[in-house]
Amino acid sequence: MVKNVKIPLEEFLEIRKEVLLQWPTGSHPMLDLEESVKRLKSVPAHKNFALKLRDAKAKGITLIQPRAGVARINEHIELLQYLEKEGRADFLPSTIDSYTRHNRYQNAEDGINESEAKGRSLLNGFPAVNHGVDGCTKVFESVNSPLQARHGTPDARLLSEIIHASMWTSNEGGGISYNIPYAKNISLEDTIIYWQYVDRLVGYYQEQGIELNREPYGPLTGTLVPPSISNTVAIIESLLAAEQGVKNITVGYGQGGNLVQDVAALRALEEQTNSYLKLFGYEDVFVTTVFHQWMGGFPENASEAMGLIAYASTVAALGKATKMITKTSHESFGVPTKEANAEGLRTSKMVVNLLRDQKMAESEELEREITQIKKEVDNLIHAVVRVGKGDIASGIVAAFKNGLIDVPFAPSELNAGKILPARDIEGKIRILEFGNLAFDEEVRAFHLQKLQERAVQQNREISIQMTIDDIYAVSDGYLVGKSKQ
Amino acid sequence: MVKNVKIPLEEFLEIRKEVLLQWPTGSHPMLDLEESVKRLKSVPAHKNFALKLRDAKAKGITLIQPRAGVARINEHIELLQYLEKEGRADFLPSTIDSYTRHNRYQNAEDGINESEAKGRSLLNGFPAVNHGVDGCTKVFESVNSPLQARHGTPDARLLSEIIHASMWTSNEGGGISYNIPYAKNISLEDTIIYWQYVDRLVGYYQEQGIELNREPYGPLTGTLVPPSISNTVAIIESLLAAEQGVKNITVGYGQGGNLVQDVAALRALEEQTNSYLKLFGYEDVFVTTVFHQWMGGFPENASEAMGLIAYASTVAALGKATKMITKTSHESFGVPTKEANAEGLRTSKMVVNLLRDQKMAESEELEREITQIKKEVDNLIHAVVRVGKGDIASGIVAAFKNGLIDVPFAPSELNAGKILPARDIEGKIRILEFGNLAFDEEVRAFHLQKLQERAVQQNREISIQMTIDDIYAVSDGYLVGKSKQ
Amino acid sequence: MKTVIIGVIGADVHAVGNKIIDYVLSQNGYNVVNIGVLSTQEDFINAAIETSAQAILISSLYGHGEMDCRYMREKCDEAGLENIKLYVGGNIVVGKQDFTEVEKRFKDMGFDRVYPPGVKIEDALAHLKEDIGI
Amino acid sequence: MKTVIIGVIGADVHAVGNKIIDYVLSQNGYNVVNIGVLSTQEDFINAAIETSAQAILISSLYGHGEMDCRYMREKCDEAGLENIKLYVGGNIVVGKQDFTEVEKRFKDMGFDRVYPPGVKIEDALAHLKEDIGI
Ligand code: B12
Ligand code: B12
Repeated sequence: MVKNVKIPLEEFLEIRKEVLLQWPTGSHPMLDLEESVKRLKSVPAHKNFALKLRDAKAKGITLIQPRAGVARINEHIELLQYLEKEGRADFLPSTIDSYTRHNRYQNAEDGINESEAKGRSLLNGFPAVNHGVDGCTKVFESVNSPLQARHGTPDARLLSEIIHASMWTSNEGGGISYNIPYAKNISLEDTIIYWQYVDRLVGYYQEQGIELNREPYGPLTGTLVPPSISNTVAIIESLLAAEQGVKNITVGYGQGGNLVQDVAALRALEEQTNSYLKLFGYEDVFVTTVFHQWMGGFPENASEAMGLIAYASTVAALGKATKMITKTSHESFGVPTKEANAEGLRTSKMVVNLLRDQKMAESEELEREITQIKKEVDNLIHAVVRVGKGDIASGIVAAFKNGLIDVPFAPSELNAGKILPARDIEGKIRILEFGNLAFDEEVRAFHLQKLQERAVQQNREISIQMTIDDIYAVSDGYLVGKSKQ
Repeated sequence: MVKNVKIPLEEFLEIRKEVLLQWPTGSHPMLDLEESVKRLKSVPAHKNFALKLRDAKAKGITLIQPRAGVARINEHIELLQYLEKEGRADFLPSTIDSYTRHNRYQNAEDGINESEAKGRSLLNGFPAVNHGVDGCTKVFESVNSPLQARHGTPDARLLSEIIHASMWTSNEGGGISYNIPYAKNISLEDTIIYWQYVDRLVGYYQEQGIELNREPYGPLTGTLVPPSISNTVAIIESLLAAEQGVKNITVGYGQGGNLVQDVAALRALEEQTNSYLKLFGYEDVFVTTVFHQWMGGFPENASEAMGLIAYASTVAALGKATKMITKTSHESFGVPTKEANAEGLRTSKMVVNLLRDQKMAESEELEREITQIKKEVDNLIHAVVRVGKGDIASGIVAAFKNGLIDVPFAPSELNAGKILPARDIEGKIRILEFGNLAFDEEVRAFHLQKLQERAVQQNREISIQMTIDDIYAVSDGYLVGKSKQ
Repeated sequence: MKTVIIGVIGADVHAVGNKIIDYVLSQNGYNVVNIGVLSTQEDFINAAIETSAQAILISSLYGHGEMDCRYMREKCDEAGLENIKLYVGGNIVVGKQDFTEVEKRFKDMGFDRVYPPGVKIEDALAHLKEDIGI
Repeated sequence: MKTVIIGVIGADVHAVGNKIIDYVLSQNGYNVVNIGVLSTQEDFINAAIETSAQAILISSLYGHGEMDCRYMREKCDEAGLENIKLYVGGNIVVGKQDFTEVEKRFKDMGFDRVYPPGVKIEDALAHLKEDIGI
């Protein structure tokens, strides 16, 4: 059974040998740990993700990062350089393709070859494992900003080895957040163990004096996820990472839509991540937040998409997120061109810059939402600790099995899939079907009351139709779904 | 001397005869008042500006309106239809060209002819007087939304006669707001008298049971105008309009940049317009607010411009403005194409729709700003009443002469031009040089204290360089100007 | 009652649309067999054989649709499903491409109906009725 | 000290840039004669004659610049200002037009320097120094 315990070094090194055998690029000499420590130590501060985040946090500003990745190295470099220069991105990503995410390296190889043949990317991301340390290092050396792998990979051990050895100083993901929304039936025990390995690798580098950043993936399915559910997952993954020695963590949250609820979620997330880290005895972890621009279905119209992107940027800035992940006007169609990507960045940058000296005013409404989210998170984490008999790793596995924690619209069969979210009349995300979710009576009553208010105002029933209307609403240009007569 | 007194009907009709002689189109038979009353009564509710505003106000939503006007009729109609259909504009404008604004109808005629010859508009707006009732009626009949003239005309009497007779149900402007920012040395007495005429015309129609909307022009010079100064002008113009019998008034405010200050300004504007109307005995005036997207220098980059536009829309929606005037990504270059104009509208619409069910939470900071603005407005209006010995019309003339009211960066020589505004560290507009502005000691001390905070944080002196940096700041992508070393 | 197979092909995990398609088609009187995300061509074909389905509605969102759908028609033929209707929709190629061309590519592969991004399942109900009835 | 005439031509009331130009050129050692907004060609020319100015910097923001600036060079010649430098800047035409073409139009009219939107007065200091010194 999985436990939240630091992997002993020897054990780690044993597993490591196997991991490196998963694909030929794993046997590259630069994957020797002493070699990569040396290389990572040579990374200048402005290209180190962890340090640039510390700096931004000190200044109280919001930095921006796009999503981007294509099959071929040179095209990928060109893309990143363009986003850095024309888009003024502060952080660069390499979004990994879906075959690599499922460890189907042979499919990825075919995709690269076919892309070479057709002269356009047939993969939806950058196949970092296939390109190996040489390719990834070349990417690192071609840009001036810190690099991060962004993916959705249940078993990202080889991928993580390769990117860090290539001086990429951040890695997104986690054993829960890269399983439940990204897989159908991969065991949660397994993915937690895989990600303990990934975190242990970062912990190893930390022991050598190299600070790397880790970012649990916040938005989960990106679709009407109640803040307390995604915050709980982020906090648990932070605790798991901290146990393995990670010291620089960015917790994430995907825009829900209501300004106050979103700022409250960011504030609650940062405060509770810090306080739970302390509670569990991890003292010196540096925590920042990342806000994801709207993760659900986008409007087709480019101008509407830009409106949504700019509104999201307003929320991130007022909520004082340290980083924001941007979207583009192509979102509803497909992987964006570099021009569309840079446009999204520029719009986002304009807004966060305009708002850099402002934050959301303290108000009763904000205070109430923060308290509400914290109370719900406490409910959920309490349940995890209880069913794990004090161990959060085994606890989270059991909590998912019993539906005590439940993520809406997740593809995973390990997820109960019993809860149904819907918006209240102000657009705040609430829950109408709780399944077995570990919310106490008071919390449930609050949610139902809020939905009841909407039902009355909209003159309709509380039902799954609310949920469906709300899923379509934003791409149709509204936040709160309207009932069709 | 000008007085705030309703023009007796006979006197009005006398002046009217002269007004109609100013240009040949003034002798059109449809300018017979009985004729136009009949025509205006036939306007359906959805094409009446005043009624559509009442409806929006009841629903608590923000409707949108572009700026648009070209020289030739058919091109103008095509433009408006496009903005209605592709841009989803709720209200339509006809922005009037600068020659017409200065009553240079012969120049305008030349501009029309030259535009016909070259096949592109050489005028910066629609020359409504030259096109006359026939042309303007054709415009009205070609669209499905209420129409308004938007201009900047010190003497708009003939223009107003023509547009209302053509069933345009709203008119922007005022004797102060269309003088000080739009002229160099036209007497304020004169322009107030001209606009009393324009309001009296609306009052006349009101007496016949036809509700027309009037909109004092809020943003003035659009450049670092402290909210209390523009709000004061809007309130004074509302009082002047109400005296002439206007019953449906939309007071305007141009985005300043700081979210809380802007929402506070909108709130204070609506509340004080209503309360001063009551105080001066005008009981049944229906008041709404209009928010102008950023009126100062725009960024050149189109994506950045869109970010600014969307941010402005967020402010309008959270401030519950009933109407918003939109800008475009071409703003810094020139009069926009219809496509760019529609894009600005769609982005704006997306944001106000997303936020339709949200408003800014009550907070101490908001409350404080509202109180501050109201206190300053009370100072200024008190001064006007005092120097006018109870009459606000002669009072405002004297107040401008003495610099008791002073608009920054205005071209008019009637304006003292002694005050210098600058932003505080959160981007709120404050004043560093007061000239003779009628602020009491407490208010002045507050402004200086706020600027002192900025000076300390930015490690610089309070000086005109702050003002200049702030003027450039937004087009450079910031709100609070940074000092160059 | 007509039976339709729905699911998301390849290494694709986009589950939201799939859940809505399930709900909407069921509400509209179809017997919906949902094989979910991460489904192979074989999964679709086996389900269609087992349930004697009239149509297979493939979703592909993540961009690899072009690769994942190749030879689907041939495999159906091979399995004796010569008459089954094949629909595909979602975001079936990488990036924003000219849709007339994309449609042609998929029709050449033997698909009966090909949908661009932004088409909701509600919009396809009429076609389904036309092709297989209710 | 060199003298320059600044002002905004035609029925144009955009005053903000004009005030900044005044401030910046003065700070940079020029004797600035500011005739303000709503100025005619004659206003510029009279001011230049009166003050023996080396350059006239015309601002036009509102879009009618093309019409307002016609024959300015000829009128200067007529007034004996053959050697005066003529600059124009702001938003000198209606709409977003290709600037190379716009520049040509104004150069053909006899302007020495023509500036596109977005050029700040600070950016033109070097030209002024080159053309007339400080
Ligand atoms: C939410 C989302 C996610 C969530 C999914 C959560 C989950 N497990 O469901 C998360 C964040 C996990 C995710 C991950 C990824 N995503 Co994603 N995602 C989206 C997003 C924003 C919305 C999808 C959605 O739920 N829409 C709402 C539902 C109701 O609509 P729908 O899915 O389109 O389905 C409707 C219609 O399309 C139609 N329909 C669908 N199928 C069919 C079939 C037939 C026959 C018919 C008639 C109709 C039909 O009916 C449905 C109901 O009305 C889209 C972009 C967008 N559309 O705005 C990107 C998008 C689909 N994702 C994309 C990508 C690339 C990815 C990733 C590879 C990379 C990444 N960004 O992290 C991974 C892929 C993981 C994997 N292996 O599949 C790309 C695909 C690119 C392309 N095709 O060129 C998109 C288009 C975004 C983009 N522009 O880059 N994603
Ligand atoms: C503020 C503003 C107004 C204010 C002006 C207040 C006032 N009295 O000053 C108000 C609201 C009253 C206004 C009115 C109008 N405006 Co106006 N306005 C603007 C805006 C937003 C900013 C101008 C500004 O102050 N910029 C900041 C200053 C510091 O920069 P600047 O003026 O560009 O000057 C700098 C440089 O250009 C350069 N420069 C200027 N001249 C010269 C000359 C030389 C030789 C050199 C080297 C450099 C140089 O140096 C200056 C300092 O660095 C611009 C659009 C923009 N730029 O974003 C539109 C804009 C100039 N306005 C426009 C128009 C059409 C109008 C109106 C006709 C219609 C309307 N919208 O109501 C009226 C015209 C009234 C009239 N008769 O002139 C158009 C012009 C269109 C075109 N050329 O195609 C613009 C471009 C907006 C648009 N895209 O439609 N406006």
